[in-house]
Amino acid sequence: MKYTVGIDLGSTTTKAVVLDDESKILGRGITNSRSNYKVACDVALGEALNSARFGLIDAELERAGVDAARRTLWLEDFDRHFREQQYRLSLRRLGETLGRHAREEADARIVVPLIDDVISAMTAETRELFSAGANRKSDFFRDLAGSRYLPIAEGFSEQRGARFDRVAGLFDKAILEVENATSDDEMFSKLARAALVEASGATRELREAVERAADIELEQACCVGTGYGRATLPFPKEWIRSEILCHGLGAHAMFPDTRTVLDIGGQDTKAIQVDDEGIVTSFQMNDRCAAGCGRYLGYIADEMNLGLHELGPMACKSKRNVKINSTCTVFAGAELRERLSLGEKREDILAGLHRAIILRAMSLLARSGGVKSEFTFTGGVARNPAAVEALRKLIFENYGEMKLNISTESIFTGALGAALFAHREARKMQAQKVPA
Amino acid sequence: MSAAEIRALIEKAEEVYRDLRLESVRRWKAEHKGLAIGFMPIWAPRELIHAQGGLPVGIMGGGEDVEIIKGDAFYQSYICHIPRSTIELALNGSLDCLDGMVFPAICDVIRNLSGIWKLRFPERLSRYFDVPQDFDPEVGGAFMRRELEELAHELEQRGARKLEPMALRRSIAAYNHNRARIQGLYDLRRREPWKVPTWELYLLLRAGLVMPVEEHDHLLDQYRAAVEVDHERRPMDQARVVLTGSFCEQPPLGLIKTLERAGCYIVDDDFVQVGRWFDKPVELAGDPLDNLVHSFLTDSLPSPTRYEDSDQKGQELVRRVEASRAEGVLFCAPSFCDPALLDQPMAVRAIEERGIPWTAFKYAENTGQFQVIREQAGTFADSIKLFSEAVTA
Amino acid sequence: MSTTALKDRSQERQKQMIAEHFSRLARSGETGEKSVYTFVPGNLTELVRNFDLLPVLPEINALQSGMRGKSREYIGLAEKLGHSEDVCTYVKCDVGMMKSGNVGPTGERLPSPDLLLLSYTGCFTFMKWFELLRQEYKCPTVMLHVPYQADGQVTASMRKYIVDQLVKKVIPSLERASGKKFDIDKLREQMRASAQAEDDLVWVLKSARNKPSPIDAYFGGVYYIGPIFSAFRGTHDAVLYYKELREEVQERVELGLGPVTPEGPMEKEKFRVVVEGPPNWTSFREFWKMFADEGAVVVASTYTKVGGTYDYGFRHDPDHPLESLADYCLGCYTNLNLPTRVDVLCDYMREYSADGLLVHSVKSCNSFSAGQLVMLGEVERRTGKPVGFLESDLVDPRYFSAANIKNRLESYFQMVAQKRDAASSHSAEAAR
Amino acid sequence: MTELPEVLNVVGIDVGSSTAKVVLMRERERGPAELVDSKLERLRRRDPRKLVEELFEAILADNALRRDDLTYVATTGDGECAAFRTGHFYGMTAHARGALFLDRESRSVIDIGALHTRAVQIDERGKVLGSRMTSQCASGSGQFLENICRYLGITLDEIGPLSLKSTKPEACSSICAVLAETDVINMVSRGIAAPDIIKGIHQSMAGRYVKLLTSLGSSGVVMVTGGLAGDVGLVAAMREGAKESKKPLELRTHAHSASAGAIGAALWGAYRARKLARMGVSLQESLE
Ligand SMILES: Nc1ncnc2c1ncn2[C@@H]1O[C@H](COP(=O)(O)OP(=O)(O)O)[C@@H](O)[C@H]1O
Ligand SMILES: Nc1ncnc2c1ncn2[C@@H]1O[C@H](COP(=O)(O)OP(=O)(O)O)[C@@H](O)[C@H]1O
Ligand code: SF4
Ligand code: SF4
Ligand code: SF4
Repeated sequence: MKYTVGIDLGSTTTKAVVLDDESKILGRGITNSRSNYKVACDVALGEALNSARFGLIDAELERAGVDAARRTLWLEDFDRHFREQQYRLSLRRLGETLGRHAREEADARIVVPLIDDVISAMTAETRELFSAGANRKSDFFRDLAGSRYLPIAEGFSEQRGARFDRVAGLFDKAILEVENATSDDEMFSKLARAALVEASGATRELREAVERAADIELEQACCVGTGYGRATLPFPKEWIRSEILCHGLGAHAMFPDTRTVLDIGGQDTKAIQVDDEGIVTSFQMNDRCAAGCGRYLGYIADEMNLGLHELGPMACKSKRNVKINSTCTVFAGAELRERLSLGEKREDILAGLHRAIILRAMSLLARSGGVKSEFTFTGGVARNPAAVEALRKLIFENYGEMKLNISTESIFTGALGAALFAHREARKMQAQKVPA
Repeated sequence: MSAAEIRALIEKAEEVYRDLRLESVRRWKAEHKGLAIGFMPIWAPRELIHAQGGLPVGIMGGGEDVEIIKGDAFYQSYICHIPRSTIELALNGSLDCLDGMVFPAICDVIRNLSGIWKLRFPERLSRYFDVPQDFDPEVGGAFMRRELEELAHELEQRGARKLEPMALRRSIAAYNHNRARIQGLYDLRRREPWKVPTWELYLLLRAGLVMPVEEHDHLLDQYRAAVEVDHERRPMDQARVVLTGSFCEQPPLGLIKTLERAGCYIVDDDFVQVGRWFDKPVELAGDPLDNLVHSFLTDSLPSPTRYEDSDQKGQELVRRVEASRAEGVLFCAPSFCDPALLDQPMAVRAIEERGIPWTAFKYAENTGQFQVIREQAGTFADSIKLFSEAVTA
Repeated sequence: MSTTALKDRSQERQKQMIAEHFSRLARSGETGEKSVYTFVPGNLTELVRNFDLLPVLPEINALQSGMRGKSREYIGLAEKLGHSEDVCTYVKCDVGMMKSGNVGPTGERLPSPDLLLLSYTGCFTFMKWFELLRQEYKCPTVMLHVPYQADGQVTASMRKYIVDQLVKKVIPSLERASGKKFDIDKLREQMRASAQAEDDLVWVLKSARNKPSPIDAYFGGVYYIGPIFSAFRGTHDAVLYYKELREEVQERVELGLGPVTPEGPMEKEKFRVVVEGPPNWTSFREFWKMFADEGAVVVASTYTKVGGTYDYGFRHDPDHPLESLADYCLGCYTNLNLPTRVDVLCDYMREYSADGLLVHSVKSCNSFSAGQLVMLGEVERRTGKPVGFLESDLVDPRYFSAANIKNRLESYFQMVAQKRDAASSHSAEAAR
Repeated sequence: MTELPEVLNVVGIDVGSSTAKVVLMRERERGPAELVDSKLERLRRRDPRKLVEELFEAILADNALRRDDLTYVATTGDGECAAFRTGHFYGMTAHARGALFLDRESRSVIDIGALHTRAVQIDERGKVLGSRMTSQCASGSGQFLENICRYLGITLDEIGPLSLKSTKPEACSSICAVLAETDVINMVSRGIAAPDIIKGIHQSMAGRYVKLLTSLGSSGVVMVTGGLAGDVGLVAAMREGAKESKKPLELRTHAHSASAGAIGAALWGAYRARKLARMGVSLQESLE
């Protein structure tokens, strides 16, 4: 079957959305952006196609007469196991790569076995990490593995007199190679089968649906790129659209009545006004200073040794308003420490930081022409409940109560817009082909 | 006893300082029928407004307390902070009680702010008050007189009393008194800095921007009396410094406290200059408008915003250092403040020629972190202290 | 063929005028000619030349340093000498150039000033700039304070203030510097020449009303304003230059040609925009190319009015020479208040049938930048046309982020196109 | 009059934003002081209070000393977290003294730490004559370099040597640390080699530092202190930068550069103690 895809190559994450030929969303994929844009796009697309196949499995199950409740249940379970298999595979690769680098170390005698043990320890944790209802710090292997590798390796290093700095450095080196591995159809089948073996409750219907879905041939009709890295995207120029247009159109597709869109990504914040057809009428972006964007939260999370997922929920616990003025991404850590040493509570500081970010966004919104209903919040930071809460409050206070759209899929808004442009392009190409 | 008294006075001043919604002005307006006219930093003809039955209200931005929600929509990140917080205050209704705003000729930012006011608040009086950079009484002086008359006329059209020479003379006398009191406290601080901590003095000055002048006189008198008899305030081993550069956007209170805690006695500064703008009393005999103009042309404090006709840039700072027996200079200017920052190299040159040590840092009115500044000021004070001791030991 | 030959003529002439001027300056040590440093806005070129003094414009030197890739070094040097990162980079660029031997744009050494004529028009920083130079050169300085048009009009009081200063301060200073007497008849002659060149300049700028526009009124415009905004107003050379320029543009209009860009003649005019704010000089061509690549022509710009708003009718007046100098100073673009600046932009949008407004905001210049965001919103509200906002700096390459600006420009033009397509498909539907 | 012995044991503690440094010094009334022991440990998000306490106890234990054997415990940096201190000195005061200890000829110090960089001009007694700090933006400090290298998969120790290998440094223009990160990502995708990237960053940092020094009016011997003094690539770039600026700056480093702040604090502590003793004031009284 033919599909079109939009890829949003962001500064932090690369997102892909796959549409079928009726412009319905088939699948979404996300990965962290990396030095090699091509690889980032391929990985994201691979993920999106994997997820598209989940959609296809769902369709197959439906055809087989499985009701919605059971479908959800089965697919969720299957998804978990699928991810676990992915994680295990990556962990194996990580072990190999680390081993290779470790053998070049001066104290390889100590480091090589140490690393083996670290990986074993991490492998042993895998089951629990992916158990039902487990709270994972991130979707990305880099973060997940990193958050375990470092503490485990630190412990072992201390015991065995290895230099932790070196052992930590090995990880930074190895992870680059590991996360660049792309997935393909064959890999999907392999992982899916492995997951089916593990998923205790896998039924015959599910097994068959998986097999059938895995066999469907997917063919790309058109691909449009957008995002920070779009100028260097591995696509031809005519298939590139500005992030602004894509976010506008994507938000419009998700929420047709939206008029104002705010996107907070890793390095930039955009305030966009769209009309009733998703056409952008005005926009503003933050200036060169990246203060107060998503990356800021990233630094904070690093600093507090938390996952990005956990930041918002913790801030939501705050009862007290701590005022923070500096949103400089780099000084964030120092400010945090200073506040902590002054005896302020973590959650209160965090709440202050979130508010500070949103205040900056409020300025951009005001610059772009204010906020009109419906208001849509997109980009990675929209996944953060504390940011959403602060935004809701400030919007309501300053522009009145209105409908606020936030979707768990909002990080894909730009990619969705791009995919819709791709869909239009594909239509045009087809139309041109027909008479010939 | 007096410690508590001082605390109460300072708390009162701080309350005025933190009163961003200008409640006291609202109350004043309810009682009197005059116009409340805001003015931006450095200098404005308060005597004139006062003489026409109005209340001049100094607006020094929003400081650390106001949250910028829309203000950044008006200003790029490379422009200082004061105009954005000022516009924020205007947009959130805090300045509703003002019948007009006077924007003195300070710099291009304030100048353009006057235009924003015109675009945004067309119904309110918005007056850019151009002061001469030519100090010839017949050229610049004549121009300034015309500007003052124009302002008086505009106030009158907005319902203020007509400007009468007698009334103006009385107002000039009132402000002469007030300036003398402030100057008195500055002199006292210069002699015995432990008696008048700068952060207290600063709050008193800020209060004077909003209070009617007579009320402010009273506050200053009470404070003066209280510190004179407070023997608990003892001298400490601190470095005496002149602080300069903060004539427009004001530093957060925390910054001033940080400097003092880091071991500096600030013995001269350029905070809230309007209260000390003329270093001699304005002449009372003769035409009061001409007298005001004359004082402006010849007796004003030097400021980076004024053209220096002679080639004496920086000498004034040297004079201030010597007069206050300071051991060093702190250049403490708002980020992106062209007047302050462009003046600095010239001032530095002058003091370096005299071997006066200095250090420099920048702030914004809402700076919340003083760690760096504390380090810097602390080191500065350390180096003065450690070695002045070394000499005596 | 003929057009390129013609194009060369005015450009060649300008080049030659500049070269001659700078070599005269360079030789002034031997010839004994005296020089006066002054600023573009509110420059009193006729008056300076009335005393046979040679004008030097540090702003032009600074921008030339930017174009020649020298500014990074100069600014760096000034910052090393204690100048803040935050302040106007023209000043720092000039200070750096002076400290590096005062070698001007043509590679020849500039003489030290015999007089600093501080025309304080439209910018506060000018005052600091010459205070700094005065400290270096220890030469006489004369201040001409031009009041701000805060209420959007020139009053008799302002005019009188300026004329008083001219008579009491400026002219005597020039007399002292040159050792010559002021010659009012000569001034009238000069002003006649000024007015003639001004007529032709205005004609050229207004030619952008044509579709396609034969000129780019921003990137090309900065060349056209060169002679009249700097050392040549009121000279015979300037008259000839503008006459030739006018003829060349006339020919392009007749042939229906668009402007010439760094990449050659523009093929198709896709977007017509008005630009507010000065250009970036360190990446001038790159910046221009970003517009040209999108098929965007700037049909009107405010920057080309910093040295006089001639298109609004002002001309130097031989019958009232000093008063007209006063009015000239008062009328420079950055001396206009924000409401007037908004009016000007709205006029331009209409007069030049522009698709939108782009504001290029530079970090250096508070005089231009403070308030531009409000202007932007106001123009959008009044004209309903799409507006865009770009940020960089005049001559500090550290603040020109090509990727960032390109991103914004692309997004902007895609937005304009999308809006236009939507509008045309609506009207097509309506027709059906 | 409280008599003090000829030899004093003093401890200096420097708590930075990334690293805690503790030194033990032996100071002599007549004769040069001596660095007895030094400990340096990255905070790595540990509680600085606890870490400092541990390091302090460790240094005492390793040298068979008790707390009572110490005349002065001086802190600097965020040293307020050491509750057991005798007194505190501000960062640049301490680095100035430390630099002088490491090299008697030092007339300027540039302390490059994780977040801030400060340049100090000193006289032969260690008196601070003038000082400068980098502005707001943190793009020129250790933390930033660390982030970049983490991204490139390079460990701290490798940074310097790698940078020295560069043949064609790639200029890094971004002023902001965050945007510089993206610049670097772009460089990698353009196939620029790691040494050239690092050297480019080193050059841009070095440019800022040299500017800081020259704007201070420094000349002569400059001691590089702080953690980044250990980065040979950066120091090399600074030397090149100094040469280019045609200023007579001679940059030096020392194996104990990173501990300069702690060393200086300890020595000032001893100085205070002796002076107070001479004036007949006991340390205890002076603290009141
Ligand atoms: N699950 C999550 N919870 C909270 N915040 C998140 C989450 N995922 C991403 N973010 C935030 O979103 C940012 C990235 O947003 P994104 O839109 O992907 O940026 P870009 O388009 O620049 O790559 C991160 O820096 C992070 O702050
Ligand atoms: N060999 C090295 N090469 C590069 N950077 C180093 C090296 N050693 C330490 N650093 C850096 O020095 C910094 C710590 O310096 P330090 O002066 O202790 O800072 P602080 O006092 O702020 O904690 C860290 O950011 C670390 O990355
Ligand atoms: S380092 Fe901080 S202040 Fe500097 S540009 Fe980046 S985010 Fe802004
Ligand atoms: S702080 Fe400086 S730049 Fe800002 S408005 Fe005041 S004088 Fe102007
Ligand atoms: S601030 Fe603007 S007008 Fe003034 S000197 Fe600088 S660039 Fe020129």
